[in-house]
Amino acid sequence: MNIKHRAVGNTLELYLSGELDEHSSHSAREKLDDLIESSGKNIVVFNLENLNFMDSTGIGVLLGRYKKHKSCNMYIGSSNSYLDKLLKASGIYQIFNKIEE
Amino acid sequence: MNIKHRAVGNTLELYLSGELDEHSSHSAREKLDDLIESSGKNIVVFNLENLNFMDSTGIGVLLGRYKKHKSCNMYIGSSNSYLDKLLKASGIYQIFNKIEE
Amino acid sequence: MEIINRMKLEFDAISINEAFARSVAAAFCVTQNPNMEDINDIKTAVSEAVTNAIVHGYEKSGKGIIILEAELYEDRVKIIIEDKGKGIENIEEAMQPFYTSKPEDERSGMGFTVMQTFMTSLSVTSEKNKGTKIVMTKKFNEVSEEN
Amino acid sequence: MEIINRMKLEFDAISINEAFARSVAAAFCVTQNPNMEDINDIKTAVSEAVTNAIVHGYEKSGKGIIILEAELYEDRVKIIIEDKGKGIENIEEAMQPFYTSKPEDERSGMGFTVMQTFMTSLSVTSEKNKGTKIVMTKKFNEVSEEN
Ligand SMILES: Nc1ncnc2c1ncn2[C@@H]1O[C@H](COP(=O)(O)OP(=O)(O)O)[C@@H](O)[C@H]1O
Ligand SMILES: Nc1ncnc2c1ncn2[C@@H]1O[C@H](COP(=O)(O)OP(=O)(O)O)[C@@H](O)[C@H]1O
Repeated sequence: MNIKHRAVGNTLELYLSGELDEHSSHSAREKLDDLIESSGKNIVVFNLENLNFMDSTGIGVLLGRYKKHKSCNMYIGSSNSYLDKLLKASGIYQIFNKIEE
Repeated sequence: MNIKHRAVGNTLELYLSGELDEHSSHSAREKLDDLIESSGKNIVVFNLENLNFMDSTGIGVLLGRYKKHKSCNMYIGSSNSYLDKLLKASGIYQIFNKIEE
Repeated sequence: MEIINRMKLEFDAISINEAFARSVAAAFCVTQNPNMEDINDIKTAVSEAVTNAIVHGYEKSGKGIIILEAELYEDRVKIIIEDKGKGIENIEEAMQPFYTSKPEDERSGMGFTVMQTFMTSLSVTSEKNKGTKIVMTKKFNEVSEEN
Repeated sequence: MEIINRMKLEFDAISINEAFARSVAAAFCVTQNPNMEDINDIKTAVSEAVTNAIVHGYEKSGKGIIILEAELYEDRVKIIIEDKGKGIENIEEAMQPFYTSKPEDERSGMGFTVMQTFMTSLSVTSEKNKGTKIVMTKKFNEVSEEN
């Protein structure tokens, strides 16, 4: 799991790549929390387009960031056809907004 | 295993791609014999650059073509760094000529 | 229908094997030319079941063996994932969407729901302190109802 | 040194499993970041041993089980490939370069030579009508003597 980030205005953009499963979830949580806290932004956009693999543990990681950083609005910026299926099935769009193109 | 071919003068050029192991060796033998026989050429060049995998069964297939088509001169046209190791270890260059670039 | 191929894999219940197990499952099916969506579905479901064995069955002790068995048919694959861990007391409750016994670990409780959504069939058997067995099948190249 | 990971895979002695077995061996080692040459060497050696079990051990009957075991260490992998087939009567002779008991099948007789050349160590034990066991190790990222 790799995370790149970019701050624009009051938005923190996060770009996840690689595989997000239980094995990688521990370091992913830490890195994401660090980035969100140190940025001080209140809009966080998760770009998942280059994530090759994610399962329900990854959903837990995303929902966990939402619960931990209550002052932030969370968005799914980009996804891919494989993740779409998981994101829909997991009900995450009830909590995260989707940025439509 | 996939085989493309091209006839130039009295040379038959064979381009092998995919994986050549025991599983694919049976159809590879048949296709190669058909191409060599129907071409009527007496120089046969095996281009192995796009062969992703080969083991000693593949060496047996190459040596088998040599023994079967005695009137042909056989060459290794191209290879790749993985196959080079196998081709050298197998002693095939004692029988097939290598086309140096 | 006739079985084309069979395999049985045993491996340690450690988290690096989540990726290993899903690669093996994908490599096993490849001769039947499943489409990329099928492969992804199978990898995801295997990852869920193996993760559950590691996290819940063996409670992240790093000890214990997971067994992944598969049978390949012309048109589908059957996958069995088994652990000898602590077992599930109430399977019906466990299979509810969002139910998790480990909310403190930020688990989503969606593992069984994902297995059910991504695979053609799913069955769960479990006995307390004996272990858990997941049997899933996936039909290849099925036209989905949505599209 | 300490074992990082272990696996044991059983599969049918049919030729589609030559590719499956080498994929599994490669996927198992991937966490140690071996270079591409190491991965290719391991795949080739596994392919040789599995092919021998199918072609010689079970004489292409399509019946019989092959067992692939692996142990992963920080700096190397140990791979064991076993069949319960017809066994090798004269191991010394069998390991000679170009020796094959099946020249009519166009076998090159270079399987053991390739295993020896591509792996760091190789040992062969066999008993007539009991089966054959190949134990190989590969050190990762070794500087080869040639370069
Ligand atoms: N292999 C297993 N061994 C023991 N308990 C399990 C196992 N798999 C699932 N469970 C139980 O079922 C619950 C629901 O599982 P799941 O839907 O995958 O959600 P999650 O893994 O996010 O908790 C788990 O929280 C756990 O209590
Ligand atoms: N698993 C096995 N079971 C029985 N005999 C074997 C096995 N592996 C190798 N042999 C014997 O050893 C010989 C040499 O093997 P090898 O060097 O791989 O060459 P090849 O497979 O091309 O014959 C084989 O021809 C066969 O007689």
